[in-house]
Amino acid sequence: MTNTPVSAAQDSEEVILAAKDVKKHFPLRGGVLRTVKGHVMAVDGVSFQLRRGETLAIVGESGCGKSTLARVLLRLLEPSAGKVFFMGSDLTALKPSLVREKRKHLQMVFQDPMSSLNPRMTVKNIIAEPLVLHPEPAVRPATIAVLATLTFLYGLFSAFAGLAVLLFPSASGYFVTVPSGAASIIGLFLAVYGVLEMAGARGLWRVRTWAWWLLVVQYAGALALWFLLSNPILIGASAVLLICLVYERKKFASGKDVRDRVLELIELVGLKKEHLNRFPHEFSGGQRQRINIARALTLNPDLIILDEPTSALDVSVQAQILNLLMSLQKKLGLTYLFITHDLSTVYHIADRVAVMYAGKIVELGETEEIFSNPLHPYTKALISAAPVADPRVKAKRIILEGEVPSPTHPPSGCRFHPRCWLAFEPCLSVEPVLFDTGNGRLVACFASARDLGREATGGPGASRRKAGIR
Amino acid sequence: MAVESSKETAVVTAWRRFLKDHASRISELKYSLFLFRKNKLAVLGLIFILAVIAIAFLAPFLAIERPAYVNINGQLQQRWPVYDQPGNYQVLLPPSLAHPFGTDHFGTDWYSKLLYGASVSLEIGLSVVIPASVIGSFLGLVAGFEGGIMEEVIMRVTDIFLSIPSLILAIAICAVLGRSIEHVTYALIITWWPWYTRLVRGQVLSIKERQFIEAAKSVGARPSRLMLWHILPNSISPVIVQASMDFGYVILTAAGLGFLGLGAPPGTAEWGVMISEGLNYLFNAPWLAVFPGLAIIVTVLGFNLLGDGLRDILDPRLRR
Amino acid sequence: MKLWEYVVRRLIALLPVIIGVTVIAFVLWKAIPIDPAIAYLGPKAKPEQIAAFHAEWHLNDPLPNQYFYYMGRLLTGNLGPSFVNHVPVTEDLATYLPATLELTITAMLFALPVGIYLGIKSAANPNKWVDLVSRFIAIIGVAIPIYWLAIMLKIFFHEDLGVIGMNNLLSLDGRLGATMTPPPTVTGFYTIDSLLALNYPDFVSAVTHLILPAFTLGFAQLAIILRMTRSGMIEVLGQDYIRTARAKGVPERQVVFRHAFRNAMNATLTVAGLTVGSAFAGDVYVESIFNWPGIGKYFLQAALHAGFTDLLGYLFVVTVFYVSANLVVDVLYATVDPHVTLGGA
Amino acid sequence: MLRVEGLKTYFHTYEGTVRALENIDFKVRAGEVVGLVGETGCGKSVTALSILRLIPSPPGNIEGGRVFLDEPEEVYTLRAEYDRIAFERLRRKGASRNISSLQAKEVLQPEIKLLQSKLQASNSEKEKADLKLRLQAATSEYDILQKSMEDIQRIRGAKISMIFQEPMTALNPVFTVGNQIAEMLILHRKMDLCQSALKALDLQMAVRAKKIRGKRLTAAQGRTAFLAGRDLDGLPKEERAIHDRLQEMKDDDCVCSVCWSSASILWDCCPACGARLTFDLLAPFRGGIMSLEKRLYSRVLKDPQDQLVDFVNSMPIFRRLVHTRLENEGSHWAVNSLREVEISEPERIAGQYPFELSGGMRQRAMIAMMMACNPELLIADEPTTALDVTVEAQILKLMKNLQAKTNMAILLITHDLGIVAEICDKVSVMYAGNIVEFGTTEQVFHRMLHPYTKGLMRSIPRFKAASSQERKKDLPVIPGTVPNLLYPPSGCRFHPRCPMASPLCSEANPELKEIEPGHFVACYTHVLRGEAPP
Repeated sequence: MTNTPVSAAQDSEEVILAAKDVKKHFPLRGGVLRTVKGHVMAVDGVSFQLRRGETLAIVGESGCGKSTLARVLLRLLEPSAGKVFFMGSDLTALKPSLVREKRKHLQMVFQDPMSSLNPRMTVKNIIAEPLVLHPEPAVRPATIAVLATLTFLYGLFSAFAGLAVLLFPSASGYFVTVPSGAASIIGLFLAVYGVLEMAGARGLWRVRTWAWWLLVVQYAGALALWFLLSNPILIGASAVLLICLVYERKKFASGKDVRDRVLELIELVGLKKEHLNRFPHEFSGGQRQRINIARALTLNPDLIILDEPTSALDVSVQAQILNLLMSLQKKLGLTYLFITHDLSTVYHIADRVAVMYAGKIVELGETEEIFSNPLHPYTKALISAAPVADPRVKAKRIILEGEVPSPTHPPSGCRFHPRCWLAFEPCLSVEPVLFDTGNGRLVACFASARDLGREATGGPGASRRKAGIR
Repeated sequence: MAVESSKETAVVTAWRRFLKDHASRISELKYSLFLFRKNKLAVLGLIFILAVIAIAFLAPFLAIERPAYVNINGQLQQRWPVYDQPGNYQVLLPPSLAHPFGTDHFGTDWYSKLLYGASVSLEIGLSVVIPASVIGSFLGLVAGFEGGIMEEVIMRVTDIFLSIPSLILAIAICAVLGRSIEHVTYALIITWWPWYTRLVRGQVLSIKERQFIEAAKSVGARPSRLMLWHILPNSISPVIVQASMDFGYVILTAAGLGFLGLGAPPGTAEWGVMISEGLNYLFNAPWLAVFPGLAIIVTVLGFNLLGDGLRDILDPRLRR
Repeated sequence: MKLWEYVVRRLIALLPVIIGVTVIAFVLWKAIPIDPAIAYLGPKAKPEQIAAFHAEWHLNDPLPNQYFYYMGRLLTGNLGPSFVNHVPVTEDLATYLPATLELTITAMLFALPVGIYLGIKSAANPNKWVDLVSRFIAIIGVAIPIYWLAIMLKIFFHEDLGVIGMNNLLSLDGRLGATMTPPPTVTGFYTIDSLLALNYPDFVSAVTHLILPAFTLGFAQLAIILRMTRSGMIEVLGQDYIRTARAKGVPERQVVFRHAFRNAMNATLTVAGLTVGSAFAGDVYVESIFNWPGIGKYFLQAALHAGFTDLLGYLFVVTVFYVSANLVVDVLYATVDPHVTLGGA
Repeated sequence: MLRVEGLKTYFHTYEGTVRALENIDFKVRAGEVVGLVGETGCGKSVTALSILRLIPSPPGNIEGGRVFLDEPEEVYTLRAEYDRIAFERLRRKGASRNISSLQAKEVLQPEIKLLQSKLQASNSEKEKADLKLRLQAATSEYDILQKSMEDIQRIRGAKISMIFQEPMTALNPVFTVGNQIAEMLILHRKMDLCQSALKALDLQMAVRAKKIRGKRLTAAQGRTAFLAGRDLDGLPKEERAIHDRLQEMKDDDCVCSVCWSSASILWDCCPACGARLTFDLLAPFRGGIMSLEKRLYSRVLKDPQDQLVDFVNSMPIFRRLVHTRLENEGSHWAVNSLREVEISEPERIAGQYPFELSGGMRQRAMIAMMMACNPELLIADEPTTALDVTVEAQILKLMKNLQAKTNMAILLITHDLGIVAEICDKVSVMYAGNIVEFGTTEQVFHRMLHPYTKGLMRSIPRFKAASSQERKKDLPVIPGTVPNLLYPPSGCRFHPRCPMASPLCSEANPELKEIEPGHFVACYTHVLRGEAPP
C-alpha cells in the first residue's frame, strides 16, 4: 500500500507541482442578516502531481471546479484546506510577498484573451509588466540616480526655506510669499524620497517600494495642501512629485534590457516588432492569446497553467496556438497544466489526463489509455458524447440524463450516481476514492472497482493514503 | 547644403519614427477627435465653454465699467456698484448700445458686471469639482478595491450624505457658515464628493472582476499597483464625464445659493446674486433678471453638452 | 429571499443612515457661531435668561451628552421652538407641509409620465422628431436654472407684460386668490379640500395657482427622468432578448413598451427616487418666487434669519421623505425585477 | 422551401463599409438540416439575421439579394425566365448580380403592367390562375426582403423562428419562461387560445355558481392534510386510492384541497371540482369581467383580424384584467411545449425566471419557445456553443428528435464541424462573407474541394479516428488570419492564404459552380482544371 507509483513519484526529483487534498469552499450567504447558509464546494479534495516537462490536462465540464483549482494552485484564491507544493515549498503556507517571488516560476494563461489584457496598456507594457514587478538591478538606468539627487536637493531647499521662514519671519521676503511648516514637511519628505531613490539606484530594491509609497502619500498630501494654501514652494513640490510619478511609470518599460527581452519574446510567440506599441483591441483573438503567452513567458517560468487557452478561439487559430504551445514546450522545457473542456485538444497535447466531476478527480492516467479504455462511466460518457467531424462515424453515443449537480448540495455518495447507468448500492451512500488500477492509473468508481476486483472504499484516511499522501 | 539636408532628414526620420512608434495612440486620438467633431452638440458645448473662459480672462478689456477693489482682511475683493464717477449714472436703463444689457437701480452697467461674473462662476466650479472628484474618487477606489469593513464604512458615510438632498444640505451649511463665496465652495464640496465615491466604486467593482486584474496578480502585482495602474486608468473615464457635467451643475447650484441670499455676498458680480437683485425690479426692468440667467444657461449647457460628447467618446461600448 | 426579507434588510440598512443624518444635523447645530440663546431670546436678553436657556437645553454639558439629550428630544418628536415664529417647529411644519406636498406631488405627476413616455418614444425612434424634441428638453431642462425659469414664467404671464392674454387664467402668487377663504382642512391640499367642500370658486383658484409653480418644478425633474429613461432604454434595446422578441414576431410597439421598458425600469425608478430630492430642493426656489406658503419658503426664511431649530426640523422632514421615497423605489424595483429577491446572476 | 439568392449585407461604420456578406446563395428544402459552418466573423449569424431582417439598422443594411420563402415550384420556374430578362437589363446599367426585388420590379415594369392588364381582361379561371402565377414570379411575390414589417412579424416565430447562442441573454430576464412561451402563442395562435380561453371561462362561470372555496396545497402538505386525524388503515377504498395517488406525486406538485386532484399553478380554480383556489381581490366584479371577456374572445373567433384584443392588450390596466386569461391559457400550453423538449417538472419550470435555470434548461426553454408554433424552418445560431459536452449531446439529440417528429427544416449555424457531421444533411462552408463550398455532408467532409475547407478539416485535432501516431505533432494550419472585411482582398477572399492561388484568383471573385450533382464550389482551381472530385 505504501509503495504505490504515485507516492514513489512524489518522492522523486521530477515532481514540480503537487496538490494534496486541495479544497475550496465558497460560503453562500443569505437571509436578512447575510448569514452563511451553506457552501459552494467548488473544489473538494483534489490531489495530483505534475512532473517536470510533462503536460497534464484537467478535463471537465463548466462548474466542475477546474478553473477554481487553477486559481487555488496559483494562490490567487486561498484554499480552504489542503496543500500545494511547488518546487519543494508549500505555497499555501508562504507569506504573500514570497508567493509573489514564486510566481516568477509559476505563470498562468487565461481563458478570455480580450479581458485578460489591460485595454489601457500597450503590448510592450503588458509584456514588460512582470519585469517591472520582479526587477533586476541591471535594468536600472543611471538617470534615476540623477533625478533622485535633484529631487533630494529640491527637497532640502524647500525644507530649509520653509524652516527658515518659520524661524525667522523677517526672512520671508527672500522667498516671495508666506511658506509654512507644511512646505518644510513636504520638503523633508521629498528629500527622504530622494535618498530612498538614490539607494534604489544602487540596487537596494526593497527600498524602492517604500519610496513608491512615500511618493503616493506625499503627492496626495501636497495636492491637498496646495489647494489649501497656494504656496509657490508647494506648487513646485507638487510639480516635482508629478514628474517623479510619471517617471516612475516610464522608467522600467523603456529600459533597453526590457526592450530587448520584449522583442525576443514577441518573436518567440510569432508577433511582429511593430505590434509593440499597439493596444490589445487592435489584435485578433489569436494574436491576443499570443500576447498572453508572451507575458507568461517573460520571467522564464518552469510551469505554466493554461486555463482554456483555446476555447475562445476559432478552429484554425486554435491549431496555430496549439502548435505554438507545443513548440515552446520543446524549446524551453516547460511544464504545462492544461485546463480545458475540449477532449480533442487534450488528446492532441496532453501526456496525462485528469477528469474532474463536481469538484473531484474521478479518473487520472496516461492520455492514450484513458481515451482507448475509459474506466469511469463519466469519462466514457464524456468521450462518447464529443461530436466527431466525420459523418461516416456514426458511433453509438452515451447520452447522460440530467445536468452537473449543484455544487451547493452535491449528491450523497458518488457525485455522479444520479446520472450513472452503472450505479448500484454503495454508490448511493459511500463516496468512492481514487484507487490504483496499476501503472499509475487512478479511478474513483465502485463499478469499475468491482469489475477489476479491487475496492474503492477505505477507512478514514484511506483516501489520503491511496492518493499518496502521508 | 548637404549637411543641412542630412540634418533635416535626421529630424524628419526621428519624427517619422516617433509617428510610427506611436501610430496606435495617434490613430486613437484621431478617432476620438473624429467622434468629437462628428458630435455637433459637443462642439457647440466646447465653443460655449471656450467663450465663457475667454470672457473670464478678457473681462477687463471688454467691460465698459470696472469694479472697485476693496481690501478685506488683506485680500482684494471686487465691489459693485462702482461710484468712481458720481453723478454720471442713470438707473434702470433698458438695453441700448451704450449699455447692452441695461443698468440696475444703482446705475451699474449690467453688461460689465455680467462679464466679470464669468470668472467668479468658473472659479467656483473649478474649486468645487476638482477637490470633490479627487476626494470622492479616491474613497471610491479604496472602498471598491479593499472591500470588507473599509468599504462598509465608506459607503455608509456616503449613503448618509446622499440621503439629504444635496441642495438642501448646501443651503443648511451655508446658512450656518454665513455668506461668502468660500463657504459656498466648502458646502458644495461636502455635498458633491459622495456621488464620485459611488460612481468610482461601481466602476472598480466591475473592473475588479475582469481577467486582466487576475492576470496582473498572477505575474506578481501588489495591491497598490493593481489599484493605480490597472484599475484607476480603466475607471477614470466616467469620472471625467461626470466632472465635466458637474462643472455646469456646480455653477448652477452656486448661483442658486447666491440667488437665495446664502451664497456670494450682495454686490458681488455673481450671476445668481444678479438675478436676485433683478427680482426686485422684475416688472419694471426684466432685463436685469433675464441676462444673468441666459449667461448661466449658456455655461451650464456648454458643460453639459461637452460631458455628453465626452461620454460618447470615452464609452468603450460605442468604440468599434 | 422573499420580498419582506428584502424590505426588512433595507430598513435595517437605513438605521445607520438615519443616525448619521442626526449626527450631521448635530454638527451643523454646534457649528453655528452664534449663541443659540441670544438668537432665540434676542440681543436684549438678560444674563439669567440666557443661563436658564442654556440649562434647559443642556448647552453647558460635554458634547456627547449634548448629543444624547438632542437625540432624546428627537425621539420624543420634540424639534424645539421655532427661532423665527416662536412656536414649536413641529406645529410650523404641520402647517406648511401640505402646501409643499400638494405642489411637489402635482409636479411629479406631471414630470413622471411625460418624462417616461418621451424617454421611451425618443429611444425607440432615434433621430425622429420625437427624439429631437426630447433631447432638446433633456438638455435645456437641466441647464435652465429653476429660479430663472420661474421668473421668466412670471414675466411671461404677468398681467401687464404678459405676452399672451392669459392674465386671468393663471395666477402668479400664493395658493389662493387674495379674497378667497381657504376650504376646511381635510387633507391640507386646497384642490382636494375645495372639491370635498364642493367649493367651486376655491377649486378653480387653487388649480390656477398651482399650474405655474408645478410646471416650473416639474420641468427640471422631467428633463432628468427623460434623460435617464432614454439612456436606459437605448441600452436595453441593444440587448439580445430584444432581438429574440423581434425574432418571435412581437410587434415593435410591444417590444418597446413591454420587453424593453420592463428592463429599463431600473434606471427610471432610481432616477425617480432621486428627483424626489431635487424636487424638494426646487421647492425652495419655486415657493419663494411664487410666494407659495410651504416648507421650502419656511426653510429659506429660517436659513436667512438664523432659525436653526426650524432649519434642522426641515432637514429631518425632507430627509425622511427622501429616504422613504427611495425605499419605495427599491421595493418597487424588487417587484419589477425578479433578480433582486430571487438572487441569481 | 427557403431560397437565398445573392444576399448582400453591409455595415456602414466610421472606418468604412464592412462588407459582411457578399453573394450568399443557398437553399433549404423542407425537412432538411442544413449546416452553415465558418469561423468567427465569416458572416454566419449575419446571414441568419438578414433572412429574418433582424439586422440592426443603422449601421447594417441589406444591400441586395432576395430571400424566397415557400415559393411554389411553378413560380420558381417561371421566375427564372423573368430573372434572366432582369439581369440582362440590369447588366446594361452596370449593376452586379445581387439584384433586389425592388430593382427587378423596376426593370420588369413593362412586363408586370402587361400581365396586370391581361389579368383584368381575361375571363377563364385557368388562364387567370396562370397569369397570377406569372405575376407572382415577375414581382418576386415570395421575397421576404420586400415584405412589409407586419408581414415579417407574422412570419417570424410562426414560419421561421430562431434560437440564439447565449440563452442567458437571449431570454428576457423579467418574464417567466411560461410567460415568454405564452407570448409566442398569443402572437401567432390567438384563435386557438381564445377558443380554449372560452372553454375555461365556461368552466369557471359554472364554478362561480357553485361557490366552493378551496386551497392550493403542495403534494407534501396535501398528504399530511389528507391524513389529518384519520387512520390510514381504516380508510374507505376510494380515499385509499386518493392517498396512494398523493403518495406518488412529487413534493412540489400542487393539489386542490377539496377534491385532492392535481391543480396546476397556472389555474385559479380546480379543474376537477371547480373550487376556487386563489384569493381574488376582484371577486365581486368577476362576473361582469368574465362576461366582458367572453364577448371579447368570441369577437376574435368570429373575425381573426379583430383588433380589439390587441387594443386591450396594449392598455396597461385592462391588460391585467382581461389579458391575463390568454396568458394563463398560453402558459398552460407552454407547459406542454416544455414537456415536448423533455423538461422534467415542466410546470415548475414554466413559473421560473430564466436566470433560475441552468444553461441546458435555458436552451431547452428557448427551443420550446421557438417550437411552440411549429415553424417550418428553425434557424439555430450556435445553439450548443455555450453548453457543456454532455449537455450539448442532449440538446443535439433533442433537436434531432424534434426535427424527425415535426419534419421542420433546420438551418444550423455553428463553427463546430463535429456537430455538423453529426446532424446535418447538407453543409455550406462560409469564409469572409462568401459561401465557398456547398454540398451534402458526405461530399463536403470526404470529397471537399475548396482549399479552405481542406485546411479547416485538417486543422482539427482528432481523437477517435485512430490517430495516436499524430499526437503531439504539429497540426497543419492555414497560415495567416481572417481578413478584415473593411478591406477585403481583391478577387477570391481566400487567395492570400491559399496554397493553390493563381493570378486569376486575385482578380475576380469565383462564383459557386456545380462540380458534381449537388456539390457547389467557389474556386477557380477546380473550374479551370475541370477537376472531378476524387
